[in-house]
Amino acid sequence: MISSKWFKAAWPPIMVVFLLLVVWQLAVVIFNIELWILPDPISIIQEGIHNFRSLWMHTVATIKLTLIGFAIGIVIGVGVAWLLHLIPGFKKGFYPILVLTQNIPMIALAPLLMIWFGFGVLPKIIVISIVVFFPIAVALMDGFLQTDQVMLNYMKMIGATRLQIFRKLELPHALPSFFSGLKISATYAVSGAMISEWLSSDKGIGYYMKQQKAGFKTDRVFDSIFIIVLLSIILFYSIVILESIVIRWKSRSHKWN
Amino acid sequence: MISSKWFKAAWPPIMVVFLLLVVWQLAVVIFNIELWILPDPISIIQEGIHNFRSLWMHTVATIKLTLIGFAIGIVIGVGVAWLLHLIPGFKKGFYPILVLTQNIPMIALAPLLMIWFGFGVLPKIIVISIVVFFPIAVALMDGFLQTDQVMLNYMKMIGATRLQIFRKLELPHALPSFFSGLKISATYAVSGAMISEWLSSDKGIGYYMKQQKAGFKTDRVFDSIFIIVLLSIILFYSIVILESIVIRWKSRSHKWN
Amino acid sequence: GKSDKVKIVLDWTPNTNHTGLYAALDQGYYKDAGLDVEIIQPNESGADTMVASGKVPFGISGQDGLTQARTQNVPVVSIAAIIQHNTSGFAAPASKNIKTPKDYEGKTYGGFGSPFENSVLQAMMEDAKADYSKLKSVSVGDADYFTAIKKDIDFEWIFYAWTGIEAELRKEPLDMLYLKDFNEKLDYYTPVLITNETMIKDNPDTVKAFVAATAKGYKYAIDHPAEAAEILIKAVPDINKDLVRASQKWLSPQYQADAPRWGEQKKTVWDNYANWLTEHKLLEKPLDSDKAFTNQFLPES
Amino acid sequence: MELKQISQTFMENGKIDTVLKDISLHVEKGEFVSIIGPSGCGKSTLFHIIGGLVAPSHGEVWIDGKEVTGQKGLISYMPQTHALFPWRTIEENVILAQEVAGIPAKQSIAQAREWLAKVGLAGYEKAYPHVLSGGMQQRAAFLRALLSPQEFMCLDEPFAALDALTRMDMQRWLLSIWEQNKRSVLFVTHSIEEALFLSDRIYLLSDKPTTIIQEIEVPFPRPRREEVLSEPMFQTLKQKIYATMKRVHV
Amino acid sequence: MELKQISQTFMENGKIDTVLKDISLHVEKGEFVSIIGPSGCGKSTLFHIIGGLVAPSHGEVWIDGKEVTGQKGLISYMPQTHALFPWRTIEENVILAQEVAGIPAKQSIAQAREWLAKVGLAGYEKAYPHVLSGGMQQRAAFLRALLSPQEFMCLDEPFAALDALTRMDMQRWLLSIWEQNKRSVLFVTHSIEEALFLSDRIYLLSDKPTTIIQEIEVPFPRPRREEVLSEPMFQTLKQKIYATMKRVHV
Ligand SMILES: Nc1ncnc2c1ncn2[C@@H]1O[C@H](COP(=O)(O)OP(=O)(O)OP(=O)(O)O)[C@@H](O)[C@H]1O
Ligand SMILES: Nc1ncnc2c1ncn2[C@@H]1O[C@H](COP(=O)(O)OP(=O)(O)OP(=O)(O)O)[C@@H](O)[C@H]1O
Ligand SMILES: [Mg+2]
Ligand SMILES: [Mg+2]
Repeated sequence: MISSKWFKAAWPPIMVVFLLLVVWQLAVVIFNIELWILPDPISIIQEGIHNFRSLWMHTVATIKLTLIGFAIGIVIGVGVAWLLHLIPGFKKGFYPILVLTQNIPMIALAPLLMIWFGFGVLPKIIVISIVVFFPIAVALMDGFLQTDQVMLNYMKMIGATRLQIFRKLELPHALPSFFSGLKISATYAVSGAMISEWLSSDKGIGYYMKQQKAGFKTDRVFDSIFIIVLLSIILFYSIVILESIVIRWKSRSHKWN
Repeated sequence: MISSKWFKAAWPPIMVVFLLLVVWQLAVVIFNIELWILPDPISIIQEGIHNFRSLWMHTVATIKLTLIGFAIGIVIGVGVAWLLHLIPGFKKGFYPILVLTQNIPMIALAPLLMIWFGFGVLPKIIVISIVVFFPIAVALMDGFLQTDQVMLNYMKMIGATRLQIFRKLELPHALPSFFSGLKISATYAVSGAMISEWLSSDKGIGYYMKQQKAGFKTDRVFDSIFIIVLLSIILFYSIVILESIVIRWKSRSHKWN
Repeated sequence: GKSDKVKIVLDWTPNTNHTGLYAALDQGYYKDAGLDVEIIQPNESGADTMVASGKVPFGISGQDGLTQARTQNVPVVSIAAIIQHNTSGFAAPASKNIKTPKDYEGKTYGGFGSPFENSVLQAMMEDAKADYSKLKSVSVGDADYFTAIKKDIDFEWIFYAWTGIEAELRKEPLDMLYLKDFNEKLDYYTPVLITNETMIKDNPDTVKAFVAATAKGYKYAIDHPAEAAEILIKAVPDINKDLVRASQKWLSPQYQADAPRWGEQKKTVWDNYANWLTEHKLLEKPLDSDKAFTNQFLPES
Repeated sequence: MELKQISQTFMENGKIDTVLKDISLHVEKGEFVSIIGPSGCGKSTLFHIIGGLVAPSHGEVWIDGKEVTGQKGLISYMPQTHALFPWRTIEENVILAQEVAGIPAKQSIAQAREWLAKVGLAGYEKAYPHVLSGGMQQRAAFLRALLSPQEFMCLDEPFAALDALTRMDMQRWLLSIWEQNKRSVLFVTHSIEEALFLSDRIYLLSDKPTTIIQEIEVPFPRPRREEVLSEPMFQTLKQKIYATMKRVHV
Repeated sequence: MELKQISQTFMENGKIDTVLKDISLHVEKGEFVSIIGPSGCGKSTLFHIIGGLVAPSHGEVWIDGKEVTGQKGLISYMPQTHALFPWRTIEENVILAQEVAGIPAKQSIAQAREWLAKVGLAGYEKAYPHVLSGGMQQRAAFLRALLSPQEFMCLDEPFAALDALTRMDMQRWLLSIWEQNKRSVLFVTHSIEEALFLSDRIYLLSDKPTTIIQEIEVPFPRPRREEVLSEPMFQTLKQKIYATMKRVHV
């Protein structure tokens, strides 16, 4: 039962991706595109299998980094949204700072981070967290503001404290927005890990890709891209599944008859 | 009247930013940080004024690029959300493709874009649009799904077409989500322009920054960062103002008494 | 015994320019000198800032970058030239028949966004009585030579030891116009080994030991190209192995070339390049070349 | 309009919940028919089925001699909860159904303003729904249904949130409009008096599983005036209906 | 509970809209007081003021001999629209007010289940609000207010969406509970009968700008049973109130 349900949900995207790969393969063969410009999926996958051990090692490193950074980013995002929503005046004052954090180019931030935090894992996690927390914070704050007025009035009148209103009303009400932000963040988390691996690293997919790019190994560059995309999609769909588990009360049927 | 209202809304962030600059200035002076590591705000601003003409020229180029890319990204984001929401099955099949677009690293995409689209303005606009469209599409699709069930039932029963339901109910209902996505996108639009300026460019703040970085002109690098942050914040607050104009019906008072 | 922990930050992903470092590490030269060396990958912004700030004592850079850095008071000092002559130049596919600066007229140059490249090209073309205004120059960012020449681009600035050798391996012959052949003032040192002024002042012994061991590493790479290549491959297993082997073979004789010892730097080379930059209004302040480099840590050959 | 043997079941916590069981009823052209039934018996669900929103587990909906089960847009509808759009002003809300039917806003807005005054909402044309009281919102939703172009009107407890006098006004007024235009009306109410005052026929529904327990012809002549309320016959009927309902009430 | 000269004005489209004008009323300990007034006269607004949600433009709220204007959490409240939380099951919704007051869920859930059965919602404890009918939602919201720990209850048209019989059940049942516990109740209704049946006193409100037009002592003894409904005095009072309201109705 369950597996057939999952299968039904999973096959359309798999089909689309598969079709895309077929088209790509054919295009490369038909237009006779050279390997180092745009390798064909089969070569990419072959090279990936051939090079599996090394790829795996780097992938594991990236996964670890991503998950840690993602988790911390979520905590920060929720915390920031919470503080800015709860404490009067904070939002007005600190919103521009949030925007600012998203706009300091890595090229300028990287050396500073290294000077301040060294070469360990800390600056990398900081980078991922910066990337991750923002969409969550923005979506969540907007979600809080959309809280139903009638329910809010009710909670106030029965004497709910600011915190109770937050926990029992605003937070569940903002859950769809939260997941919206989470989905956007999840998509960026892996890219964030890539960027953070530019800050001096000797492992991780970002490092591997850079190295292969420097060595003109286009097929291996694409191996890295495949892995990056795969990781992102897995992370993304984990969020989607989590969402469907957490938000059970929604009555909206997605069907149109 | 109006100006005093604006003033009231504007001063908290301005104060915070100003305080930040003061702390930074003091830190640089007290810890005696050298100019090429972290220049102090006063030096940065002085250098900016001194170099105003050149900065201005690059800024205008970046603004143009950003606005065009942002506009196109919005159109694509809304269009994608619309298609995926409206056409049954599309969402399931194409969502992973959306995620994918956000995860192909620039380092790999850039050469391909150049091979396909040359060195003109087109690949740059494509890059910005890719960055911009995603948060809008995700937020909007989630917004569509949150449409009030009672209103939706009503619209169906009186015979509203799929398109009328979309235009008259789902779209206005999703407006807060849309603006949420738009705010996130606006923040990334300028960074997107920076990235795109790495792909073949001979003007723009991104180009300027790279040049100054190569010349170890850290103060000028920070001039560019100031401008990037300023542009992003202006763009972001334009969206915020637009939101407050468009969404007038919200009864939620932001005050907590 | 007790050994000093020292880090060295590279200028790019590991390649044959760095073979001597890996050889010294592999052959235990650093250990013998009482040094526990860690090689660090660079980030986007390169090694200069990190070395200057004291976060890392040693790094790899180039005379071109260092000249700019010195004139902005960034306290980095070159302590050895890794390759004696500038092996970079302008390359075009042989099929395009671009052999002299005169041939650049009407062509498209794919730049990587350096502040000088257009000035160099202008100087070259004006010297050859060619019309610089007929050259189209676009920045190609991250795209490499092989990608760029597939679309609109006619020639690029490359390092022969890496990109040029890859072209040989791919059997895509190219015409190379070396900078050093065009103007001896442009025969600057790239790459160089750098440290910061504080190190020189406070830990001259460490610097001396490090440079000596590194010199031994490069000596090994000069004498045993094939083995050195394998050392690099072993240290960086994901590297393009064929390219490393071929490149090492080409580059090993170039490290020391005509110099009396590996690493030797000449004041004239530093002054020439700075002067050339000044002539072309590319340098804001004059360079005090005595402070920019030193041979004092090189071992007596 | 005719319902043929409509049945409806829902799954609730794994249990099957039979709500409607073999309901057949009809509304003739120009007829005013009321439905009275206990809370939760399935009156709103019946409307959802007529409106094509819910496919009945069993049975058919016929309008104008055609089977239209599952077809939408054939009725003008007032839902039990007002369903006013918060981003539309009251007048924009009132013309919504006309807008959907493709009637130009210019003429419908003018009409809407006129009618808003009649239901006591003058001055609130440009207000947003959230500033209106519960009863005012209900009146706006009622007007929206009234101004819909469809012949057949389904009203789900339109006056529940109104005080006795305003309610009387609305009833009187609905009656006069209906007597002029003779649209077919299906009307859910909890007030037996209201049903008797307004309708030609009344269906009494039982508790779940819901069946029709009685169909009552209302004998008072048209046009009807408030006076019928004090006729002895009115009281008798009212008592009778009340008694019937009480008999099946658990 | 006492309201002292409460006035309330709103800005609507730039015009000042006086809703409440100099309203003074009181509810003694253990007293059951009803408010009847035309739609839109400001009854819900009055509750918002008592609950501390809205600061009155003028006047004071006193509870237990203390001024509590603007203070929240002192009343148990049932809003006019049910305000059930869609992500909570019915039983979780019913215990919400207790949860807010810090009462452990375990004991309140058991109590809630018991009471849900009494209002005819057995089997819906774990359902989400959207599957309930309008009347069932209203009963759940009523229960939530009933189980709130606060002494003073404010009920805003709690039975408007119920049919006559279910309504009677609820009234009878509310009465028996109240007669046992003697909580103070302020009750908004549109049904004069309901007000007479349940209350000790009734305040009649005028149309906007709203003032108190009459205060009526209900003379029927406690405990009251359904029989009062058929007493002649009941009918007389009902007629009188209706007439008074009609006099001021425009
Ligand atoms: N989507 C649904 N899923 C499950 N059960 C439902 C659903 N919709 C309605 N029901 C059930 O159907 C029954 C009838 O509901 P309906 O809203 O039609 O009642 P009603 O007659 O309109 O009552 P009221 O007078 O209280 O409005 C209720 O028991 C309700 O729980
Ligand atoms: N936030 C607000 N802004 C402006 N006017 C308001 C606001 N809230 C209520 N009003 C006005 O106050 C008046 C009284 O509203 P209220 O909801 O208290 O009426 P009510 O007596 O409860 O009516 P009903 O019986 O219809 O529920 C209405 O005219 C309404 O338009
Ligand atoms: Mg109903
Ligand atoms: Mg009210």
